[in-house]
Amino acid sequence: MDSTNETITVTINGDDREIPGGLTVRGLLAHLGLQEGLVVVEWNREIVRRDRYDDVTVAAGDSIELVHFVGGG
Amino acid sequence: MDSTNETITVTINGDDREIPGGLTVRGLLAHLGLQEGLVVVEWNREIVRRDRYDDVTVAAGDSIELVHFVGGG
Amino acid sequence: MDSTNETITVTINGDDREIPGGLTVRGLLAHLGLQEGLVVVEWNREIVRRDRYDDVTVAAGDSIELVHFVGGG
Amino acid sequence: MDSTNETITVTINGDDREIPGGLTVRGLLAHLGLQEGLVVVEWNREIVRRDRYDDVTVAAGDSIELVHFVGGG
Amino acid sequence: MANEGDSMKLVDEPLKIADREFESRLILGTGKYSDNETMVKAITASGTEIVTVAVRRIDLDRTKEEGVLYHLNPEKWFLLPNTAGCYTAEDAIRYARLAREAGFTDWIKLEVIGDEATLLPDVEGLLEATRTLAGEGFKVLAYTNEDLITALKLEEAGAAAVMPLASPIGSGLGLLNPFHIRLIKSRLSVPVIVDAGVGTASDACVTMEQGVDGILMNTAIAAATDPVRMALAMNQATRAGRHAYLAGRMPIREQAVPSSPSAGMLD
Amino acid sequence: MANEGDSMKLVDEPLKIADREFESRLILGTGKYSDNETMVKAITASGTEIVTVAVRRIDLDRTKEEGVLYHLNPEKWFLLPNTAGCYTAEDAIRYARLAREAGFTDWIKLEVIGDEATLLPDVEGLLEATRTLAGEGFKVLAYTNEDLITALKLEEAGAAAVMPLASPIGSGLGLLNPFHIRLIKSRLSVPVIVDAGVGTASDACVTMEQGVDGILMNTAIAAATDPVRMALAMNQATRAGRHAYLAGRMPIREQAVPSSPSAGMLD
Amino acid sequence: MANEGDSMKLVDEPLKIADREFESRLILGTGKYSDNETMVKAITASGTEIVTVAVRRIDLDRTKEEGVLYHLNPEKWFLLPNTAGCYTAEDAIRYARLAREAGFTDWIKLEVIGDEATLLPDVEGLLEATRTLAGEGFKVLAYTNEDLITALKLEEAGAAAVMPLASPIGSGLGLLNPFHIRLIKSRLSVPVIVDAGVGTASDACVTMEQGVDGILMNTAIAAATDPVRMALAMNQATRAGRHAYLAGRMPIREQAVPSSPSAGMLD
Amino acid sequence: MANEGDSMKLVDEPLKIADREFESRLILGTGKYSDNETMVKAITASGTEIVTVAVRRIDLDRTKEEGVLYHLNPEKWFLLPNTAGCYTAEDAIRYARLAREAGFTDWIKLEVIGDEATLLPDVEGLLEATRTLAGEGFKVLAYTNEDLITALKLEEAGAAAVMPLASPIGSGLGLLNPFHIRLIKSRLSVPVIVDAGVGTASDACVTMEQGVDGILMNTAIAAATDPVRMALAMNQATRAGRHAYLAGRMPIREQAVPSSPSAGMLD
Repeated sequence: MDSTNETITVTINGDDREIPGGLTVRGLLAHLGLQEGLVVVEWNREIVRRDRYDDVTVAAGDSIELVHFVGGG
Repeated sequence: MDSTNETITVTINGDDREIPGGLTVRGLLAHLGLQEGLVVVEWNREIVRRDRYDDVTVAAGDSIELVHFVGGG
Repeated sequence: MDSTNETITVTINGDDREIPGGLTVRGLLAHLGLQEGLVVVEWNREIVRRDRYDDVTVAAGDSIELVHFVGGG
Repeated sequence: MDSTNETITVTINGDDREIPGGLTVRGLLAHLGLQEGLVVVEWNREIVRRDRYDDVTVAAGDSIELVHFVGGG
Repeated sequence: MANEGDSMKLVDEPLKIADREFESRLILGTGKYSDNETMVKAITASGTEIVTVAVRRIDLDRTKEEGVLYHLNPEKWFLLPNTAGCYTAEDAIRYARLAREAGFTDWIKLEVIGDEATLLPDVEGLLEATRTLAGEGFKVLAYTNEDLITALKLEEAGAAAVMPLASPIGSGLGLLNPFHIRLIKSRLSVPVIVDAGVGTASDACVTMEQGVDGILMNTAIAAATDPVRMALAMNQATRAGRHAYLAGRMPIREQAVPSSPSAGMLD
Repeated sequence: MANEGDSMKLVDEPLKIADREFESRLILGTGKYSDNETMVKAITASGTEIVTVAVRRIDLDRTKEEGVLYHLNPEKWFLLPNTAGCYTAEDAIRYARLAREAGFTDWIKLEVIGDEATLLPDVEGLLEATRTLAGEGFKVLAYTNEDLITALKLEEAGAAAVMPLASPIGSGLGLLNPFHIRLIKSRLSVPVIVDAGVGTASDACVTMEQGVDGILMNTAIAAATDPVRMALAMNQATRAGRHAYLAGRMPIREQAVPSSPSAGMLD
Repeated sequence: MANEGDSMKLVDEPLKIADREFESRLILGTGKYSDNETMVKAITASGTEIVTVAVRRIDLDRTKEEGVLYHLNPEKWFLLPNTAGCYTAEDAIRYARLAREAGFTDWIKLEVIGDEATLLPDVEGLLEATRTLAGEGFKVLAYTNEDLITALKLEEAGAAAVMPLASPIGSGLGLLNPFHIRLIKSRLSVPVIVDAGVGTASDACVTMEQGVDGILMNTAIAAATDPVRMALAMNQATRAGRHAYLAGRMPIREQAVPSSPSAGMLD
Repeated sequence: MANEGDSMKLVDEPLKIADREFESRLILGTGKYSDNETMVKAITASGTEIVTVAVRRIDLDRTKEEGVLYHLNPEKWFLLPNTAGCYTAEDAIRYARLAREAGFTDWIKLEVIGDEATLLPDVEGLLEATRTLAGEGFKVLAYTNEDLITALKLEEAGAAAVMPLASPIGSGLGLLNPFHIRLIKSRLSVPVIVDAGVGTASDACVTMEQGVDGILMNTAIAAATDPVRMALAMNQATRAGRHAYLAGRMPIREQAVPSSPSAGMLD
């Protein structure tokens, strides 16, 4: 019933990564050291609004895209 | 059983025309003095092959298009 | 010895004009009401420097060109 | 009175050449194996007409240009 | 003429479209001529083997002479019907089927027009009609714009030839966009035939120099002061541009190079 | 070919220069060919009647085969000597007199070059040499730049033809300044023959469409990958441009005009 | 400078797109700069108020400095996200939604690419994505080709601006087809902003002289030897072309007209 | 404006002619304006430091206001007299001497016209007058055609600047021959200032991109619908073209290159 000590494997930006279990999206960003204001989160192909960062918990096998703005024409 | 004496009204190339009743497509072309080889017949939006000119009889209210090739680029 | 009362005929800018006899170039410009600084004087095909306006006296039959700058490209 | 046995030096097309003395222009062309019809002769800067090939004798120190047509645009 | 005699030896592969081969790379429209005699003379002078025709209603009240078949011998020229005047895929398909029924050919010069003022193609409708007609066995020659992507899709949709415009129909503006035409030619396998916009002989010549397979024109000849002479000019210009393309032009240099030898000058 | 047959009927007045007339409006230089056989084949394919030659020293140490007369039959082509390589009026006059002495002609294609890098003419020297040579009875064909004023002075100086350049000799840049060429043609009575700079067939075609009387070229053919085919292309392009000029091109419109009738569409 | 002081008085209506107004008619891309400092200097010199950005994955293994927001102040420049790199409507829609989620804007510069070699748009996909995104309230600025018909459909599909290309992205070929750009501008109500292909200042100037509402460029500045100076050149050229368009150019005459009076000459 | 502020930092060496230096590279004629107020406003908006004036007879019967000095302050703009309307070296020399006598300058914009219809220069007369006037200490700015050889001779004759035309005076045809203008610039040491023919801002911009030192224009501004706005456009376009030349344009590629990164796309 308490899996938060274990690590799980998720796909982030195309690569498999080990992260602690039970992280919310907000927790994940903190874990990755990313500044919330500058990132957009897609979780299993669904965009996660900032106001839902605490509602969504990342589970093993989830696919997550973390994107931002880069120079482009 | 013999209505060929009466005339009927059909739409040919957009204009209403009186033609003898009971005409086949071949009969119609002859009636109009058109040379079969140079005309294509559309009968109620359906193309009539030359080998069916005798099978199709024109009825009142039918819509007929008689087209040919003209100069164009 | 005193011919200044008489008028003489000179050609100015292509037209024959009656002017008082005995005028110097400076006198001519004054007579014509022209501002010295804005005019260049050609007297019988010879340019008259400003410092010679008093030295040159206009005689009958002289040909004089009075030119200035106008808009041009 | 007979110098034809000796050779003389003339400039032909910019190069000094030894040729037999006493040659006429016609003789020179023959000596050089050139076909008269295809060459134009300039002798000491003066053009030699074909009808004068026998009249002009080449002397030591003469400068001769022998030209023809080549491909050109 | 001596020179044309020579040209006979300078072989070029024929223009292959679908199952047919043609010696001439020039295709002529038959519209807008002052009279039929001038039309036939111009077509003859042009050396073309293919002429386009339109499908229209017979005018039952006028002389029957109006049909183009009274003037053009289908034995002598291959008649290519078009769908000019059609603004939807549905209309163009209807006209194409009627044209095939005339019994001359299952080829169709497909036009799906998007705008009356410019007669530019509606590429969505064009692609739809091409798919349908190619599926019905038509040989589709598709009139399109200079867009490579559409050209690639037309080929994929089964077009027998792709016909990008040089400039708008009847404008005479010439080849506005040689780069895009070259681009299309470099990427397609089916023949690329530039259609519409050519105004004078040098337009035809420079168009063929891009390496395309052929040109279709109508107004440039029909609206010239002397259509027959202009037809001959277009005949020669099309061949000239093709030969120049095959011959491989000299390199361009921003400096001069003498044509006569520098050696052998006098002192 | 049927079409060339037709061209026979489309007569054009001959090109008249001084006392001679020519059917072809294309003049070829004979320099820079890889070999003489290719040169002769290309000249033949071009349909030209006039070829230019240069005056140079005989190389006494080499085979005598180098002379162009060993390869070109003066009965078949009119040989037009040039003064290429001359940088002063005096030099050009000297070469012209030598050329005349060869006995073929008193015509001279007069070049007085002003700069080695560009081979552009020195118009002061050119005018001087033209006056002198015309005075000696030469028929002077003067190679000049696009300047109308110089062209008018050349005519006044007695030039038999004025030959403005399209672009620098051997550059292949084509007709850089059609406006000035048209201007020169519109003001001169003697023939205007565009000389130098043409790079490919469409350059020749568009040049003739300006209404000039002829074109002279060399490198565009000699330096093409296939000179013989390019010569044919130039032959056709020159005729095409001439016919297009005579035929009167259609007006240019910045809008479309249909080639097929708008009447007679189906419901 | 005196002259710019004057320009202040020469008012032009602002560039209006959707609900926003801009003084500058130049939009800059932020890609391909050697370094971020040069990018910011160039953007500043250009006088632009809008810069485009791309949506990409964060590189979790590299410094976080890569994000463009570390260098560009969104208070100072309006950030316009694009869907560069998307080859289907579905992809473009996905990127557009992610871009909006960043919280800066619901504007999107929509690109649906049809071919990797030319980066030309797929107009079918573009129209589909425009309909969907406009329906979701996006302000769509659609990158398209020179086709009027597609431009008209984009407007009808709800595009806030239509962005035809001058020539392929990054090519620097300049305005290949001024006629078609003028045509599009003459028929649309929404702003027309020419996107891609401009290579140097005169390209920007002549583009604005066609009457379009603005220009977007990236490579012409980023790939110049001195990007900051080229950015200033583009700033001035865009204003110059706009002012020239508004001022109404002199008529073109194929003859000379003196600038100085003919009267008052001496004898 | 921020951007112009930046331009202040982007220094360019001044335009040096003879013993003077100028910040602006644009020279304006003062002819053909509807009224003097518009003229002064346009000159001001153009940012020019040099204006040309013509030498003409005073009209003794009309108001004395006609002189341009009543409207242009010689303290504010450098007055450059011209010899417009002169058809011989002798006339031009006479006008130049009269102009110098006005006491403002010993500079002269030298025109020796060869033809009334085209106002093209007579280069023989031009060279003669240049030699004479340079010998008398005049600073000669010589209006000439696009001929490199004449330009080289003018420099040798002592011209302080050489002014080839873009196209005929007052024609508005723009830069007909960029290649020859580039050629002249590449070979001369004295400043090359393109004179005459510019019609709109992009003409000025593309002319400066050839690397020339400056431009002189008159009709393009005076005959615009809004001369003051066009003057500003020319001011900006001239600066833009100069900066673009100095900045070094991107290479032209006949292929596309993305402006946004290809890495970091989503799955």
